[in-house]
Amino acid sequence: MRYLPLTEDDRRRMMQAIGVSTIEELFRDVPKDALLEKAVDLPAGAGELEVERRFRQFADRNVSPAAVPGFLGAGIYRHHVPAAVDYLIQRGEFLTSYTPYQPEVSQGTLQYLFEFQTQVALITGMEIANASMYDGATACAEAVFMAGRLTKRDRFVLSGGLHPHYRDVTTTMAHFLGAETVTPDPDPTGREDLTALLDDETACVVVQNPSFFGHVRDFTDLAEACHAKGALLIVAVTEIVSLGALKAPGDMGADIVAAEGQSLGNAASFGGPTVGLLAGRAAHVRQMPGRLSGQTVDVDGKRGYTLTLSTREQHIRREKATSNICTNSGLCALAFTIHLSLLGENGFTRLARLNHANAVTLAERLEKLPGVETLNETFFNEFTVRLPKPAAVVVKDLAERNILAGVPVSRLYPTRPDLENLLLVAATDTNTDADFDALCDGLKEVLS
Amino acid sequence: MRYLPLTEDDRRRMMQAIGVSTIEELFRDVPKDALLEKAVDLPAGAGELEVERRFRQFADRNVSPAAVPGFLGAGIYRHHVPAAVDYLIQRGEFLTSYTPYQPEVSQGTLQYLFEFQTQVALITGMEIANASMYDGATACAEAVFMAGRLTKRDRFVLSGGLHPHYRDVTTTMAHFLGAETVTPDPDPTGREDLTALLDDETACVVVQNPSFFGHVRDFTDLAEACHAKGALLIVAVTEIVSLGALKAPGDMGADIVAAEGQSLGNAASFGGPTVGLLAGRAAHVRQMPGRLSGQTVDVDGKRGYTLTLSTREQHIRREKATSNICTNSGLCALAFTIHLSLLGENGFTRLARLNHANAVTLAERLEKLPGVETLNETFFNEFTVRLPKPAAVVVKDLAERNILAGVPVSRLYPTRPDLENLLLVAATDTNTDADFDALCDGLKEVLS
Amino acid sequence: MTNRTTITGHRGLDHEEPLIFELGSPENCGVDLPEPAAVESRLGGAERTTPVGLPGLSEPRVIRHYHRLSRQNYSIDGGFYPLGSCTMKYNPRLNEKVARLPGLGDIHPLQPEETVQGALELMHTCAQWLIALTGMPGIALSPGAGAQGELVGLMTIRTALEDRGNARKFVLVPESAHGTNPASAHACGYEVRSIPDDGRGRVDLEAFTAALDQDVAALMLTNPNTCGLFENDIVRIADALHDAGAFFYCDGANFNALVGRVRPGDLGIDTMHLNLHKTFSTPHGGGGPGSGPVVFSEALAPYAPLPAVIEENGRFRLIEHARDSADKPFGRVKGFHGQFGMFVRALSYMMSLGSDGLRQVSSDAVLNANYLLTRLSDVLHLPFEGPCMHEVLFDDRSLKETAVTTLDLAKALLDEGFHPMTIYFPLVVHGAMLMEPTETEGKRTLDSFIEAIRGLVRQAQAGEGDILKNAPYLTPRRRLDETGAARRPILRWRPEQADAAE
Amino acid sequence: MTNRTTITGHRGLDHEEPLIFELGSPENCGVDLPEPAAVESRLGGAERTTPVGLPGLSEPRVIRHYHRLSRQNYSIDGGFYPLGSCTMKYNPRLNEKVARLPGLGDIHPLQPEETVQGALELMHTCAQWLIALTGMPGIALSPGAGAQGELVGLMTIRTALEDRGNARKFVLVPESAHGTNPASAHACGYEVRSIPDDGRGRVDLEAFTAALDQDVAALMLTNPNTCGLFENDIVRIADALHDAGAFFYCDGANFNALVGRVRPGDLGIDTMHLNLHKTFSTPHGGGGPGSGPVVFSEALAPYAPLPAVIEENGRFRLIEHARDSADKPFGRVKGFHGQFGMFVRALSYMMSLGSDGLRQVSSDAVLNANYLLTRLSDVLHLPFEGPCMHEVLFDDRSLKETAVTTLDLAKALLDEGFHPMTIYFPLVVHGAMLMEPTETEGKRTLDSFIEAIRGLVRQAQAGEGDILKNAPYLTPRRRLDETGAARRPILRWRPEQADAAE
Ligand SMILES: Cc1ncc(COP(=O)(O)O)c(C=O)c1O
Ligand SMILES: Cc1ncc(COP(=O)(O)O)c(C=O)c1O
Repeated sequence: MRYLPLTEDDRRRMMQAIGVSTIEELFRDVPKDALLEKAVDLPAGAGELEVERRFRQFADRNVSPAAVPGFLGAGIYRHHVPAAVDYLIQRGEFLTSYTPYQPEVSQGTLQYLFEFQTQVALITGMEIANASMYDGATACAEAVFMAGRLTKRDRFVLSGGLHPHYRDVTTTMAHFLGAETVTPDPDPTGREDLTALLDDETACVVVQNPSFFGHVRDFTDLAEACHAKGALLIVAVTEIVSLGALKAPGDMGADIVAAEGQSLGNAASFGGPTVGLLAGRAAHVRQMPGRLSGQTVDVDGKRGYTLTLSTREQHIRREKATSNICTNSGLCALAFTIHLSLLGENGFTRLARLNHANAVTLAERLEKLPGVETLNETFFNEFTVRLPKPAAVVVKDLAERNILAGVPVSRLYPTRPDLENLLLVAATDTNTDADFDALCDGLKEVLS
Repeated sequence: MRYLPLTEDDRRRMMQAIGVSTIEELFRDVPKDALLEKAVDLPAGAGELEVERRFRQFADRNVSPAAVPGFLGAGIYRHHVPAAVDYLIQRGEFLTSYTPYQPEVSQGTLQYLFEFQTQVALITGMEIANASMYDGATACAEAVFMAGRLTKRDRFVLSGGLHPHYRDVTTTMAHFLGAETVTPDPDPTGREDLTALLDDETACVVVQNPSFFGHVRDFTDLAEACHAKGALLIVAVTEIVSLGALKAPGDMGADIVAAEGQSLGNAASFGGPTVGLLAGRAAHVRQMPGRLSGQTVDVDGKRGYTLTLSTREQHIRREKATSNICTNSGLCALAFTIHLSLLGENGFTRLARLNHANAVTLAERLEKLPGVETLNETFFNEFTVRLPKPAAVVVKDLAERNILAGVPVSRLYPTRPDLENLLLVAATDTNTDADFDALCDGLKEVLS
Repeated sequence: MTNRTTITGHRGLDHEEPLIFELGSPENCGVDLPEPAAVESRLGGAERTTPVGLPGLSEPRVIRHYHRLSRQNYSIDGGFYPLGSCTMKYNPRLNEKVARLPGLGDIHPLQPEETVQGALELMHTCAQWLIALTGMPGIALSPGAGAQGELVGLMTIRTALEDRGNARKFVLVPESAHGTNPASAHACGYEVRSIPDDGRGRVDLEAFTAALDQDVAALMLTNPNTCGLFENDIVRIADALHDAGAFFYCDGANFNALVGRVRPGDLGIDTMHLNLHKTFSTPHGGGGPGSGPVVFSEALAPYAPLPAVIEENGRFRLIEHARDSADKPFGRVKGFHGQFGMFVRALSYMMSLGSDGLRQVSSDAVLNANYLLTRLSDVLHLPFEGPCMHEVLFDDRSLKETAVTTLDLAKALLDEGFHPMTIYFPLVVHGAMLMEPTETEGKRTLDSFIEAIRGLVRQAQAGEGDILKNAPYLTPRRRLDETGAARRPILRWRPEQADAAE
Repeated sequence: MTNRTTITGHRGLDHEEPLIFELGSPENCGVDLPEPAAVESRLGGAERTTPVGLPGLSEPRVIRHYHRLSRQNYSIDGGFYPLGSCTMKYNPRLNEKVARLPGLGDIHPLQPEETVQGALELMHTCAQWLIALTGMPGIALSPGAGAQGELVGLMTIRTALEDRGNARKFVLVPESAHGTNPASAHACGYEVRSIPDDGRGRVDLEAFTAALDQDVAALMLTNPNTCGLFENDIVRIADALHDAGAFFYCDGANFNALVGRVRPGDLGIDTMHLNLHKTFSTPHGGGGPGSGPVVFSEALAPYAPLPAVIEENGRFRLIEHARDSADKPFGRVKGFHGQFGMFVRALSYMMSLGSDGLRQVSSDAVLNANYLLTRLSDVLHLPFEGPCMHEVLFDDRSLKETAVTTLDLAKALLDEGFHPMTIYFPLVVHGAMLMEPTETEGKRTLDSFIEAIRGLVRQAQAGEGDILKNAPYLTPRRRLDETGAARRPILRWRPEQADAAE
């Protein structure tokens, strides 16, 4: 077996050294009848070629968005990731290292996390950021509980424009903590006003920008309203590239930013793994969950980095920790930070403009199609259109024509007939005019 | 431009330091009218995504042998290469280093070359091997000239069973050196006898095993005949995997082995780059071309490796060098040696048996088809079949059915009507029973 | 004369590497993007008007930056990494390859179901393997890592209890448990009752029985536990829990000791998470991403969270909403469908090894750990008698007479080219050293590690402890001022700071 | 205290790594292959009957072995690599990616033409770019590297001359030429006449004219030459050659100085090779593979070797045999169709940069070299006045009064984290140091290199030369006994040796 270096001879000699004559003797603490005498009833091992063939079969039964015009978003976006990223993250020193608990031999990881934290703080306009969460949805939930700890309140207002998964995860987790979540109905036109839901018990209000339906807003007023009530404003961002073109949440007065970082450096990968971003105010750092890499010096006085403030964390604080998170998204954070280092100021802002320009181009074309109506006055690279038929049907018809037309809102809100005809359409840097032609032509066909 | 780190500001400051105000001043030695004022008339630069799209277009206009049943060989073979190989050879420390001229910071390259040399010596049954040549064909030519220098003769006998490219390259190069090459007609039945062509002027006889037509032979007698005439026996090997199942050339009395190493670790890559292997007797080392890594110690007494015996080479000996070769096939040699390290004794011999078993299975099936005749009594993983029609036509018809049936001998011998109906068919570890079914069914169809 | 100082600060192949912020210039850019079409902005006045402040670097400089950083890391690829409780086994490259196949790496989670039948089948197949290996009928694939798996296990328990009418109040957690256990209990709204060990490194049955009342929702037990020992009273424990109407949560971080040999379902366990990044070889990646699927007994399976994959007449369906479920899912804990990329890798690993191979995995892992136990127990003190399972726990008693601590020994191992074992965990012994060799290390490596430990202990005992106390010397950085880091946290680069640092 | 010795011999992240032969055991295997079907052997009695003697290693151990070896290498990715004449520029990862696309990386060279139209188009496109950049109408893509390109150039010349009736006897080669030039001339059946330089680092025109007679087949001239200087009499030289009925071969190894700015075809050159692994960014790979396409003037193009790719009505054809060629190809020099994988990479590089970008390449390469020239010429002696082109040549005069040599300075640079420049080449100056920074290095890197050189020269001149003479100290190995290696060559591992070494 190619992964197992012990030879039969090694095993014999080692058992001899230990003083046993069978492996079973080492399992003597296992109840006899629980010790399987034979291998579990599963297929035998296979060589690389055979395994690879099997996975190619799996892959061949999927439609790869690389191969067809695609307009899916709703929290996961297809951007071009430079080849350098995937090479670098596969270097064994990054891929096969553990959490940097021994900083003397983990400066590589610790330094990139420090750089990552700085980049996340910069693009969100916040003071500090942590070293990653599982994903945007869990980052959102953690942000909410962080706000709860900071305000010592447990009423959470979650915008209807928040991604349904983010809402569900937050509500689910809040339920077990006995907290109250207020979840106004989604308003696909983006005119939701949350100030009315603020009260003196409110820990925080969570909005998403751009919203699930694509609307872009300046939440400065809402931030002020929150602060007036002693509540915090949490801004969720599912499309991090938008921050290259939009006012940063920090500049709107956000207290915490919870975001999905997949768009930079990371493939869609059927939705996971991705990387959750969490940024906030320096004063709140002791209530922030997750790992933090901090700058320090070694005994020779050389600058170096180490995990720090771990008294917030479960391995020190146990049940009093800020979160139970342990393993997070190190390698996805690495992909994120490499991609953003490649982009730099110019690339990041241009990438955002390119996405916006492509989306505007597509929106303008779709707006011209009979029966198709855009609901968005504002958007970044994704918007909502109303179709004359259920969007799921249209998407299915177009999939048969090898077009991945977008995400039907009903996929996430199956119980809301009023949203049934709505389709979320995203356009990114990877879309071409030919893609737009295909979508427009396809739509015309299936709608006629 | 993503590959260029100098900013406009850097350029300005550097020009200032140098004391020029335009770049053109630095080109002052170039004749005025040869200095282009504008960029050459070629497309403008492009981003990664655009370039990648273009290459996908190129790729899409080819039939990938990964996607269809394929039986091509004739010097390039498709074997499964473990994923570890391609990862390791892409590590920057291997990929982006130069020839190890500074051994203190090149021990990685030097040690794997030393290991490579040992492996090549072991599998060929020879005493020593060099650190690689361009490919099998040029290795063959270099082996011939090495024999010429060793024997101080310049008459070279090249078997008709030698791969036509190896013959052509050797003959072409020999021509410019004023040497005589004797090239008997190819005998697709593998019954060629070369002893008659030996004379006292003969520097060497070159045979291939398995031959171009697939025949396997024991050349011990021929070696003795050569040695009796003061000539050397050179054995060429185009399918290095065969050495896992066949008697090593060294054990047959070969003096030099020239081989193509592509089969281990290296993709087909439309025929290049690959890796030429050259092995021989220790006593002949000073006439051997190409680089050699040798063991030594450093000033602290630690074992280390360095390029050695470079007085054979062009950068020291100039026109008196054993060859003009400089850059060779380092990275392909690395892929080769990693693959062989993974295989080890058991894997290498089993891989060979697997190839042979697959080829025998296929041959037995083809032999049952009406009108199809195998010419080989012996073979390793490739053999010659006689079809009732020109092989090129059959291959073309099968290609239209998405089967890459093999190599028509006429592709390499277009002027030989007697060979027109012959097809070379190879089966390797990558072929499945389904492939065999496809080929047999396809053949039945196109031959009926 | 290797204490030679250099002009550049670099040392041969070891380069000092500044932060990207110190290297970059706003002008530089490592990507070439087309000029965006001129369109009328639809950003509605929320445009960014200030620079982000990101440094720009050319592609070559970016490659060099991360190349150099990577070289400052220890890794499994580079050497022995016997971190107890972490299962630092070899991460096959084949897994990385298949995870990147077009049609697997690039598919969108919200594509129409008909366009992702292969992905759903893959998830289903992965689930079936895990179910077969654990002997437990239900599964939730979605948790992001082990800790989230724990939470999901507890949430499921809580939901089942609520369904019965009483969520109860306490979760029992042994003192030796990983910190995530109590933290997860807390995040699930439970209070923790700590259970001491019995002096043999196992749960104190008496204390356990005493703590087990009608307010107890569950016990969270790691098995083999974090002392590397199999809880040999496990069936009794399970029975007691069930008799008390409580559930049995098993922390499956140590499943590498059991895979292919023991099915937790046969031990009376109700729910358990699996760390795919431990037992199933998906890479740790410097701290994630992981993946923590949770398996369930019949009793709990109906309450498992969404999403779920089911097969219906050869077609695979993704259940994303409660209304499409035949069961009573408690909700959702993660965006989309879980760590799909890790399912790909774990399944590739399982298929490569197959049922025989996986059984050999646990055998060899346990053999390797016991070999360390045998060869080291004369120089390091074994707090609990063996045999151990896949990891062996020592304490610092043999260093007591010396000035050397567990930490010093760990740091000295860094100089010797080894990553240290886990130290100071579990908390139940003094100066804990928890060594988990895994099955992907050969005897030669173990022998060399053993020699190093023996030599270092000898040095410590021979009064040469200073070498250990000042170690490491040979690493990219020496001991770091962690207290200073925490006292005055610097968590990001700032332009001012750079000036100050000059 | 970094001269600390360790028990294992490893030093932190730097592992001592034995040979695979010392690590492996015959039992181990890093691949799992199915059992071959039982068939009747057709090997006809030539079966292998003795073991090969290969060591077996598990996959994890193989990964670790090469991982560790790699870490003992210097590389462009890791640092500045100013090897003159080698053009160690950044190797884009995009090139590696596209070269591995299914349909490019895996196609077989003898597939039917209709199934490889994309590959042929790619080769044709690559050829067209090279033709446009050199201004020369003919091309042979097949040579395996630069040296083979030289040989092909000369063979083409010889064939053309033979076609005229007289192959002639001599090839003129400047003393500063790379060793491959005379070696190639010899391999083409010519004798070499050496031409000295004129004291300005260029060909001595008088000596050249004197050597140029009716027996001369060609001049091989590197331009810019190996002193980093443009041969400013090049047009006169070309004319003289043509007047004498000889041809002008240009060694294009230094084309990085000219690309996009000067077309060799405009200078009267008849044939020139291009090193795709230099100017066109394909990786050097520790010594290859390279690729050395050759371009030709009208006069020589018909004699170029096979194969060739042509376009006919949008279809691409591969000419593999003389009978299919409209011209008079002299034969074949390499198996199949050349280094296809390198054409992919080079074309990806050219398309990425485009015509403007390529022009910027030569500008920046020349600017960087002149910056080094300016900033170093007060501490190192410049044998020939500048401006230089893409590389700058110093000699060792400024070290004369010290005990330090060019070699010592080079070795000391290793400690400083730099790869040294090319040393002792070209042969025309004493203690040559040839520095080629390339365009993919930024000013900051150059400044740091400059400071290191300045500091080291200062040390040498301040009588601290021992530090340099004993350098390097900080590399995986210190100076190696090369004389011993050549005197008693050990070129392979042998079992006996291992025993002896214990
Ligand atoms: C025993 C134990 N339980 C739980 C965990 C948490 O798992 P994860 O890091 O995947 O969240 C760990 C991880 O180190 C562990 O060792
Ligand atoms: C000037 C010059 N000519 C020719 C060559 C030979 O090229 P290659 O190594 O590609 O054979 C080199 C390579 O170093 C060179 O520098």
